[in-house]
Amino acid sequence: MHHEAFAGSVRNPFTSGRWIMEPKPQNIWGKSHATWFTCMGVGAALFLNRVLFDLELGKVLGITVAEWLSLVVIGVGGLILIADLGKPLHFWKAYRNPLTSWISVGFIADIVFCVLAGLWAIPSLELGGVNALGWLPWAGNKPLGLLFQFLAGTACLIIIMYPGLVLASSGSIPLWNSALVPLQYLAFGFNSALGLAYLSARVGVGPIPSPVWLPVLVFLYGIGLLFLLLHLLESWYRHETGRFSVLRLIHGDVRNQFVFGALGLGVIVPLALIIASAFNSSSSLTLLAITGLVGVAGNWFSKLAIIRAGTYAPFL
Amino acid sequence: MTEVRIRYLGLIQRTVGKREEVVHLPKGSTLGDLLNHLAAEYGSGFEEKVLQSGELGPHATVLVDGINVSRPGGLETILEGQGSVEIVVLGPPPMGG
Amino acid sequence: MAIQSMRREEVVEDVWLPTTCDMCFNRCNIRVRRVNGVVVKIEGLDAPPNNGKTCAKGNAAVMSLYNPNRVTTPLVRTNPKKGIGVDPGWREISWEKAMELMTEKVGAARAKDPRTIALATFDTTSQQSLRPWMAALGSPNQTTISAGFFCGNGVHPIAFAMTGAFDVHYDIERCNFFLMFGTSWGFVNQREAMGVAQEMADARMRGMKLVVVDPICTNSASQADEWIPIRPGTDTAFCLAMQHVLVNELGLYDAEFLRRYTNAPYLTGPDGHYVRDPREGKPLVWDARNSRAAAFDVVEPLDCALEGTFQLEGIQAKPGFQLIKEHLPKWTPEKVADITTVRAATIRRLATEFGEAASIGSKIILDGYELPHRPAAASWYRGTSAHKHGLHSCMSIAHLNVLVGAIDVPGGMCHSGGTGPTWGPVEGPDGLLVQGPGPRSRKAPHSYDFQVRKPETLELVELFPLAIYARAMLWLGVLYGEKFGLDYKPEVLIVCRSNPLATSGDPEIMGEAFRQIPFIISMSVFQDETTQFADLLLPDTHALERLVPLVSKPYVDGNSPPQACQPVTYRTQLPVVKAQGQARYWIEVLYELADRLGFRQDIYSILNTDANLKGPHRLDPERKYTFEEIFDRSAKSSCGDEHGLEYFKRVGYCRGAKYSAREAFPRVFHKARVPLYLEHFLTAGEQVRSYMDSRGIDWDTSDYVPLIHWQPCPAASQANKEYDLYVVNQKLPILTFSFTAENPWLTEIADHSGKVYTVAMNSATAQRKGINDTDMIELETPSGYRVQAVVRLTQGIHPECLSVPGILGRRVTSGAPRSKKGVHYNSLLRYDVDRLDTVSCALDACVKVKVRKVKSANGRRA
Amino acid sequence: MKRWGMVIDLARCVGCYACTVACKEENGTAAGVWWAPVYEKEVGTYPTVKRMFLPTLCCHCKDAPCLKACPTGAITKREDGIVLIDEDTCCGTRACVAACPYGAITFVERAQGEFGKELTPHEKATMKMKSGVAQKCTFNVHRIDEANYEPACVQTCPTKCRIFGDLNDPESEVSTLIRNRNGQQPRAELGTDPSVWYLR
Repeated sequence: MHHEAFAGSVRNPFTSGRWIMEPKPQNIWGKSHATWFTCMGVGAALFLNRVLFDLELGKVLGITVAEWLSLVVIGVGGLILIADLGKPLHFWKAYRNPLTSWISVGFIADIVFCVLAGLWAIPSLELGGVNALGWLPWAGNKPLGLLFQFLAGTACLIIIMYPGLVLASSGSIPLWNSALVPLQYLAFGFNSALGLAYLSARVGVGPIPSPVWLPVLVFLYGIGLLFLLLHLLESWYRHETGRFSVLRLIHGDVRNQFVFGALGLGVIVPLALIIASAFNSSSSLTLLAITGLVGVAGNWFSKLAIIRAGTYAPFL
Repeated sequence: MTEVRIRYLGLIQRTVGKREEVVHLPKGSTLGDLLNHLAAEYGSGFEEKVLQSGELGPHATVLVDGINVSRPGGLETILEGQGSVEIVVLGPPPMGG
Repeated sequence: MAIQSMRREEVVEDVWLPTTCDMCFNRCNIRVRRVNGVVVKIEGLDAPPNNGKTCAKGNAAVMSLYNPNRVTTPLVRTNPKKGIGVDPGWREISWEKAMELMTEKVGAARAKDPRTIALATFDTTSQQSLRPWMAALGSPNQTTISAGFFCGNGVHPIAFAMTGAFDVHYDIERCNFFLMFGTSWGFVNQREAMGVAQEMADARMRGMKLVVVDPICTNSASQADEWIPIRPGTDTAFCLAMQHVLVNELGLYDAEFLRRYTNAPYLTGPDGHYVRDPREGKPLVWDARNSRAAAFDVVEPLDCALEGTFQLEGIQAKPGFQLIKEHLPKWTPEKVADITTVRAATIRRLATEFGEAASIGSKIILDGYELPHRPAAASWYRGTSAHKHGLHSCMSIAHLNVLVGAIDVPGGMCHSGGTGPTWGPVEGPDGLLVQGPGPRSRKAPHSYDFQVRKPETLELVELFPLAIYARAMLWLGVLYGEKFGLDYKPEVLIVCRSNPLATSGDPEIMGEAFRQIPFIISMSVFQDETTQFADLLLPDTHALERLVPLVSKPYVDGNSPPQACQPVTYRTQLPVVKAQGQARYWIEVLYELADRLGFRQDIYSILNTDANLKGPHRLDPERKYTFEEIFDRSAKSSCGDEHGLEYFKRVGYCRGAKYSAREAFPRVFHKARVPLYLEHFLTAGEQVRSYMDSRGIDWDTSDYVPLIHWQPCPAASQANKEYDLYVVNQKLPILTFSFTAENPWLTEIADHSGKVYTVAMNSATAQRKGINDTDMIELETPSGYRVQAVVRLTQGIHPECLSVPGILGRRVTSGAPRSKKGVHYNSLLRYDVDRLDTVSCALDACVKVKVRKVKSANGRRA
Repeated sequence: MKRWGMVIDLARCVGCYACTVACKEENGTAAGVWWAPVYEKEVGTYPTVKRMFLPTLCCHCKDAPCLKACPTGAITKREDGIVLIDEDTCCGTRACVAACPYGAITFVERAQGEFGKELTPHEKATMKMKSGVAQKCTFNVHRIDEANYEPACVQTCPTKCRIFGDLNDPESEVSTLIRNRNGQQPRAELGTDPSVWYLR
């Protein structure tokens, strides 16, 4: 839009740009949201895989790589979130509206996870081969430990989904306003997390996941693809502005992020690599490791594309 | 004889080349007589600014002994002795775009 | 109310002060909230003419007041070279030095010949105080060159001829069918902006049908029942066709009105002039009852023949109306359709609806008077006036009202209160209407018994007997004065609060004329194109910082007329905050100059008569008064002793008498007739022609004819077909006066609207030319002027037109954000005699351009 | 209990932007921040075309999505239906901006004056210079509470196309207009129940 914009200092999708009643592309959320959304998803999925399916991805200083990663990634995601706020120092107030605000719910879940997962990890810490804190009452699978795992795990479920739910709950933007968004986040969270297992095996940190996981991985990517396509169809048929967003996704200003990023890196390339790996036993692990990397990138693009393509419907 | 002290104000000053003067007219003369007398003396310039087709011109205002007589029939005003006449001529009204 | 941003204890002062707005010429009554010495809010005062309302501009005045880039010190020029964009090399000087320089220059010129001093301003609020100054100075050259090239040229002469007032008002309160040609009257624009906006909205909701004829789907067209896109400069043809349908096809006209109140029955001879009775020289009419010719004022009106051919002493005489009837078939809807691009059926339908809506013969009772009720009116303004043949165009519209008898009667076109409650037009020469008694200072130039004279004014108005001003000739007066018989050249030009270089046509030629003037004094709030030509630039006060020494005379003041049957208010401008920097109110500066030059006493004496100062309130020429004292006396003289300065400081305005129905709709209360057959055009033309011939000047007198005809504008007969698109200019509610381009609130909205700093083009036309929305295009005029702009495609414009709003694309400003954006329409216009309407002296704002795509929206060069 | 609301009569609006500027002047918003913009909409094709003008402001919804989306509880609704943002509590997630279907909320990342850094006296006196928070129309709650005075946008409208009043009073002008001219709420299908109604 040719326009002497104040967009740098002021953001309102309707009043920046031309004052004409037409679909208004949102201009409030972007890369940093895609990034912390992704972090939350991948981190939480890693932890769930760890506690549910013992996908530990190896150990460092006695603590599983899965735990390390999930804590770090979710922590970083949280920091990015805070850095992106208009008033970062006020971030702590975000717990106040959990009954209706998904951000509030997510914020609480983040805290719960970081505290409990953190506490639970500490007992397994080994420095110089010495496990000094093994005696702690919530170590490993002691009853209290199980409780911590359960609570942190539940928090993770929320953490994977809530960014999607934030989008899904805004009726103002038809593209976002869909249950398929959190579902995508679920699928992409887990396929990225699982992919990382192969990566850590390839770099020699973790064990090679058992073959049973391969069909699971295929399934996760498949379902991710399915959700994406259903989402397009749904917005196309449900709302005029949804259609406008879809057009932006498939051959508009968001095409590259969506077609090459979300669909390409997010689904097609990984599936191709997995199939390739099946026929190429010698370098299959490498191919799957690459899948892990590419998948995470695609995961990020899938979020960025949907956020970017979000468009407000004309209200009169 | 009637003695009239005339004061010229505004654009007319340049036409008559003076600010004021005294004119003597036969008794019972009217303002019209005076203005025609002056028109005869000062020529078309005076007539254009003050008189128009036997009426006061659009931008001329005349006061006789301080009373504005710029109305239809104003020229019939009789000039008393020792009277004073003020002739004010303004430019066209500066109105409108 | 709290100031949201302040704690209560921080507020040491919180007052509302009354004054009048100055963001356009309507001067609404406002109140200004001042907190701790700072203006925080402006609102309308609940009094006429704006009834509590303020427009976007009025609200935004505070951003002009506090513009940090204002001129705040006297500046003198050091660079002798003058031009737009040429740095004058300003040097700060003291006010005393500035006054001395001014006294020297003006004094010298005055001693030589006061007429060599010209003053230009469009500060309508100050004009009353200025006129006595000009007169005492001895110069007739007070002009509003800023405007006057395009705007009222085709409006005021007709208003005077039809109603005796300076302008017209339309009684939309009682109107059922309203036609608008090239105007946005009633849409927070133009005259009576606020009051009429309300009336218009009410009328539309009541069901008044509104039809807007305009090349652009303006704000008014957008809310109209019908928008009729028309090719620019063809309104005359359109209206003649409507007249033809009314007169020759439907016989739908007010015959009684024509007989009683127009010159339609006057007999005319083969030479086109009236046939007069040999003794008194009065025009004759044909007395049908006694089948004889007799003077118009002795025959019972209803016996006058409108049609027929009569033999009198050897000559064939016809009533004017007969000639019109015979003339109109040249303009049938079918013939006119090709000229206007409006379908014949549409023209025919509109004519029928108009004629029927007028409900000829119907009556209405108001204030106990039984008056004709003609609830149909046709209105016009700049759009039809700013053309080579503008006066014919406007007259053809006015005549629609005359034909159905909708003049000065309820529901029709009425006087705008030209001369006060004792108002009454009187019979002038040949029984035709002229302005009646009332404050003489506002008396219109005679419309009939004029004679062309050797010019004395710089704008050569003497050569335009039918116009009320000739501002567009000023540059000719300056450049080629003696060619036209002007016996002096300008020495000093004083420009106050106006920017002619941007607001008149063709800045290059204006600049050329300005360079001819030895000394230019400019008093301005902002730097602009014109101040760059000044030798002395003085900081003027913002309207919220000044006290205007005379109370406005609402009845007689052409620029703030009362609305029909509405009460009026006497107003002024009172200071709300103290002047920024060393700014001084320019009138105050001029009065001090008069003091130094020794003609202050004359000003006082003239004020006594011109401002009707009464009894004890008259000024003693030997004394010196402050503006407060002068205002107090002026207010008390006009509004009564209890309404002096103190009252105005408290209340801000004083209500005047309300128009009675008799005053608002005077038509049936007097006998003066309005011209339908334009015999006086013929006489005027003969005089103009003989004068121009005597000076060997080739002058177009083709419009000095008694029957209205359509002729194409020069642009329309453009030979080179490459130049295929007209560019039209449009007024916007948010931008009036060039300085509003310096107001960041208004320009931010302009920017967001996405269609102010751009050129509008019809989508179909764009498709034909391979141009897309927001492409960068270049317009080129036949004279070679080029300008680039972003194009916006729309369905709301005639396919042969581009539109450019306002006075934008400024080249010199004080540097407020966005103040230079946009396209400067007047730069597209060429400025020569062929483009002047030699009757009304309007400059033809009708130009064709060729368009070239420069860069497509996605940035690719074409 | 009152429920303040506004009726906007699109048939009367002529697109003059008086309301837009009056609002800015009253609330001293920063450059680029507009609480009551007027949008346009071109309807139809040449020559049967119209430009519609759509004055807007915060709809003060009964079931306000912004209030729901705000994680800090900075957005509250008064008993009289006026929805307000507490700028001291707001932490700037922009969740409210995302949630509002009416573009009524502006996130002020960096507030600045119309002439840049240097503020005019008017801006110094009136401008809320908070940066990093969300802002919106308040129905001029300060005018209503302290002077029982209609909002600036309503007060200034030359064609009286903005009408302010109590939606809970069936006899009020707003209620009557909504009834008689079957007023419509913007994006009514979302069930936010706005307090701003439009008449065509």
